[in-house]
Amino acid sequence: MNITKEVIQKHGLTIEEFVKIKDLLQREPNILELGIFSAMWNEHCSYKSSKIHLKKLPTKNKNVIQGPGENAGIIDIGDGDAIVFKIESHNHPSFIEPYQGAATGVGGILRDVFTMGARPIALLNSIHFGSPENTKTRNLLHGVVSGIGGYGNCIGIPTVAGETKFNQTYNENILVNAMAVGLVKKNKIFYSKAKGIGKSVVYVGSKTGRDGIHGASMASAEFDDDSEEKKPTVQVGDPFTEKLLMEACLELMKDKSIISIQDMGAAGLTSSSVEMAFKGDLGMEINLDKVPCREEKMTPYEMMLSESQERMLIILEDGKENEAKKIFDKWDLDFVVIGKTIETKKLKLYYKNDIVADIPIEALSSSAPQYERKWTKTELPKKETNFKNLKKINFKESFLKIISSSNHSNKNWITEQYDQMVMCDTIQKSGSDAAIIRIHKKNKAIAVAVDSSANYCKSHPITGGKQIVCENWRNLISMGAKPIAITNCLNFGNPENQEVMGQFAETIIGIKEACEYLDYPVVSGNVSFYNGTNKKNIFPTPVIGGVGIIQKPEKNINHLFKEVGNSVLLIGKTFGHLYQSAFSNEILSINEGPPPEINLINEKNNGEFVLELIKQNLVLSVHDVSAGGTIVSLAEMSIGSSLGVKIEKPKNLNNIFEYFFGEDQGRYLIEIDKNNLEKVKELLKKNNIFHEIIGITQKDKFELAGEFSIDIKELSKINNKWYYNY
Amino acid sequence: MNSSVIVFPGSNCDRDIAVALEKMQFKNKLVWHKDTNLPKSDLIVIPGGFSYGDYLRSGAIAAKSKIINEVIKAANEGCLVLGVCNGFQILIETGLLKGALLRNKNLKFINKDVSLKVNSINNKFCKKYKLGQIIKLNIAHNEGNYFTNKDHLKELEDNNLIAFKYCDEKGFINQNSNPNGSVNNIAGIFNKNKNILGMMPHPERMIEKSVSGDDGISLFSSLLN
Amino acid sequence: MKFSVTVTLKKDVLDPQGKVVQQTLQNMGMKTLKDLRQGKYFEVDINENDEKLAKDKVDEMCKKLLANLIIEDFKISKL
Amino acid sequence: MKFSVTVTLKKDVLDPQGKVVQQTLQNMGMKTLKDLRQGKYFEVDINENDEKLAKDKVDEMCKKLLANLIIEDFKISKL
Ligand SMILES: Nc1ncnc2c1ncn2[C@@H]1O[C@H](COP(=O)(O)OP(=O)(O)O)[C@@H](O)[C@H]1O
Ligand SMILES: [Mg+2]
Repeated sequence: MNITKEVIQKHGLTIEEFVKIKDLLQREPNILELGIFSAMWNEHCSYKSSKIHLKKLPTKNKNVIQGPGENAGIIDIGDGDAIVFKIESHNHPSFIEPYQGAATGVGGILRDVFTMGARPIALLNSIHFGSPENTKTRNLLHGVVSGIGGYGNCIGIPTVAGETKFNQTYNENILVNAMAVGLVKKNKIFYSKAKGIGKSVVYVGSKTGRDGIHGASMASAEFDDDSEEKKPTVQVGDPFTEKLLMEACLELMKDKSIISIQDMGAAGLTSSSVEMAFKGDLGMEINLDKVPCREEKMTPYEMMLSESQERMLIILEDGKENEAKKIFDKWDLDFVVIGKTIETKKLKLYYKNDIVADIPIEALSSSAPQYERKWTKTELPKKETNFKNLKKINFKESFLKIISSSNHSNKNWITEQYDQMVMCDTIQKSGSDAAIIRIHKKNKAIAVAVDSSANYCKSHPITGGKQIVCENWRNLISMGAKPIAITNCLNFGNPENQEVMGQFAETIIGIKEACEYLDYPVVSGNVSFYNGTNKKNIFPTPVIGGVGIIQKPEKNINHLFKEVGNSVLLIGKTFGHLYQSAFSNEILSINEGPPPEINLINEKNNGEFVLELIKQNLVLSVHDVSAGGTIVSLAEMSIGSSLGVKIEKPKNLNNIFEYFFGEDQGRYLIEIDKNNLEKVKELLKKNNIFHEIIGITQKDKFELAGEFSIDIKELSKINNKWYYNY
Repeated sequence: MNSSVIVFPGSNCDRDIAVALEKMQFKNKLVWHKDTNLPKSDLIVIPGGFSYGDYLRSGAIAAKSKIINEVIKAANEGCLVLGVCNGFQILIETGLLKGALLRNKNLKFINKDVSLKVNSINNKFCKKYKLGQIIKLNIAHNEGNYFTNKDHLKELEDNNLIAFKYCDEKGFINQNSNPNGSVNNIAGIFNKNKNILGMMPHPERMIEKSVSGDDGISLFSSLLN
Repeated sequence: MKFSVTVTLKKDVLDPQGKVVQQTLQNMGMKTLKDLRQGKYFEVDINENDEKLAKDKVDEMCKKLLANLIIEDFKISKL
Repeated sequence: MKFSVTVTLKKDVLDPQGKVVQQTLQNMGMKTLKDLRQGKYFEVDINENDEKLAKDKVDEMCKKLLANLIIEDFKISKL
């Protein structure tokens, strides 16, 4: 096959990149080699536009065992246990085929976690759809939710937390990010770095088909009007086979026969073999005749670029082949030695006794292009709207409209489609600020949550970046967990656009500042660029997934009110910031102005104080204040607990909308037992923590004194109906 | 008491139910589906999950496995057999229990805590419950919509062969308290001899008050002697 | 030799899936849709020269696995 | 007017269900079984007198709901 300009373009490579390939090879590549380069050099595998920015993120603290650079990050949780976790995007495939796209997204992230020797114990997801009025949205929502559930439920790992948002910016490009969390013994962690020459390279799992040929390149190209044509590349997930693969791998890992192991994710056999060889500073030889194929007459090109799911590559210690094969036979899975490690640092592929590709490993990895793309700053938007004069707006109606809107409605419709209880260690299912998963057979737990806020990030990326880290941190604190580390999925538009690149660079600056201040490092993550269509980019949407430790899970608290007659305190100062708020968006249809400011000092003080109160058993329930403001958070504490609250307007209140809908950061609502109130007040004073007593819990009624009162059952109905009616 | 939990490829509540049995002092063994010998057991449990991916019909393929012949033999000799969720579906496919488990009426997977009314206590499985007691267990299934013909339904009702019915918190049994469309709100049934129980809700998920609830304990403790 | 097999629920067995699909279609504006039942379809390729023998084999597959005769009927056609 | 609709996975698309069913049948002793693919089947009854019009309606149903054209093909026949 002739390598024309068109062929090069179809492979997502620029002419300059092609020239570089020829330089590195000192000759023209053949089409197989070109395919391999295109897979390794695309944005998804090479991080060519993002690397220089990602390097800025803090990646260490005293709990971190493994930061970015492996299949997933790892933190120490004591007692010889460690938690492995990572988040990854499957945006483009999910837009094309929502069920399979979302399902294979879950499958992929699970492999990243069990590859490291961990048994997955929880799944999370962050999903973003276009506006509900968009005709595609309903199908996409249904497909994605059942795909996520279909995979997780079948394999038997509880899906315990997530977030679902609607915004017109995702009309033509939805976001599906999946996060997996696993548990491993600290001394039983497996890595992808190859070691030793002449070791067997083994292919295990499903057979290779023509699935998703060039999926990784697809994930790095914008949609355009003929994205229809790209459709056949969608992969079909087989959670049943993944379950077998997971059990077989974990069984093999009990023994000492694995040198290194790597899942075949994006760019399949190509990226897994190159990554293992590159990390081990050696080469690899593969005999493609041996690759188990599902279809007849598959070409080397197809085998190397197939993205068939549920496959792994393993490098074995000498002489362990038979023992290992027995385990895979038991689970009815393919197990084939397809090659070996070699001293020459090359990827050498053989097919029908010919050498069909011969590429220096470095050319595919460390020599891949890296770009310092141009970017522009986003100025802090001015405060133009005047929110002082809202006389015509009815407070109660606005409040009810917000809690019955797509974005703020109860998500039961979704979470009931996920098995949240399998494995029997789910102490807190989704619905609270974070989920709590017990460490099996131990009196210890972790809290996990994912967060994003695209409106804030769009308005001002540095502040937005800080804000999501803080919000995620707050969510873990609210469950009584000490936040340890995060993973992040950075969903952005086209990086060749300077404004988008600027959003990316500045979001990272924001994330970095917050992570450093809170000692909350990044241990893994994923970048998804080219989200958008025909030059219209999505709002910058970084998603943060956090993990925290709970030492004594039996004292567990959540956001639900516990008793009648208790005081509810608002911790943190309210300024009444309405720009970019749910109120401004949903009620006034105003999307301008800056996001709420982040004050890291207050954030940390308030959070640590709340955590201390929880530790000392002085609070009954905790909820952070986020989108929708205080009134929405209070409503959430009522709904589900069936306990109401009588909210008192603070003295000197001049704008009820600003006070109750304002989205100022660093705030928590806490319920204090009557008998502990004095003690808590003293502590607040001693620690100089700003607070107000905002209400008293009561039976049945959710009430704002002097404004309105509504029955909890009624409120709950209003909050529940959106999904069921959509 | 000796118990055996049968593990099929795709079972995923095997560990959960083993933990529950061990907690209740059963001497439990996990039995791999390719085994042809069943250890001597007083109780055989077929756990929940997605045996063979639930492909074709849930439970259909597991019902053709080698070990199932041993289970059928033991069951016919009077051994106690408990099938939970996918285990219930498998028991139906083997013919040990009659009827069918169709797709949930809303065609969606449903995971939630449900209220159940204990409908029959004159048997080895439920004797520690009170008749009419309302308990809370967790369901998690796609195909739990129990269906059977009129004659069999009558037989089930007349002979006290319905173990649990879905109800609301106050105990009312009606369409609103029926999560999946099951005929007569049936959540679990016995065979004629009452040595086999198939049920969609998961008792093993409710054995600890501090985690999720403990209404499942009485089922296991009933079996103990 | 190739056969197609269709497996359908017996008339008196409720078909929740078909019912929901029918409702969805009707909600989408297909007013003339009277009834819809959902079943399964298999394409079976079998190494056998004798048609009668082959068909018998497929029949056996249906009875032993593909269909649950308590609630389902099946039909085999040569392709 | 009644039609049957079969929906099958496109040729190169993985059919995890069919694969497991095929293996099971082979394990059960059906040695001559070469290949098995699983699909969906619908029986559609439609209130329409004109066959062409009726078929067009069914075609529309397939495209809009019954089949996922990205991974599946469908076929309509009059019953
Ligand atoms: N936004 C990010 N922040 C930190 N680390 C990242 C980020 N994106 C990717 N990484 C890290 O880069 C490495 C390669 O990522 P990726 O190619 O997505 O992994 P995989 O090959 O497992 O899919 C991983 O270790 C990942 O954790
Ligand atoms: Mg990986």
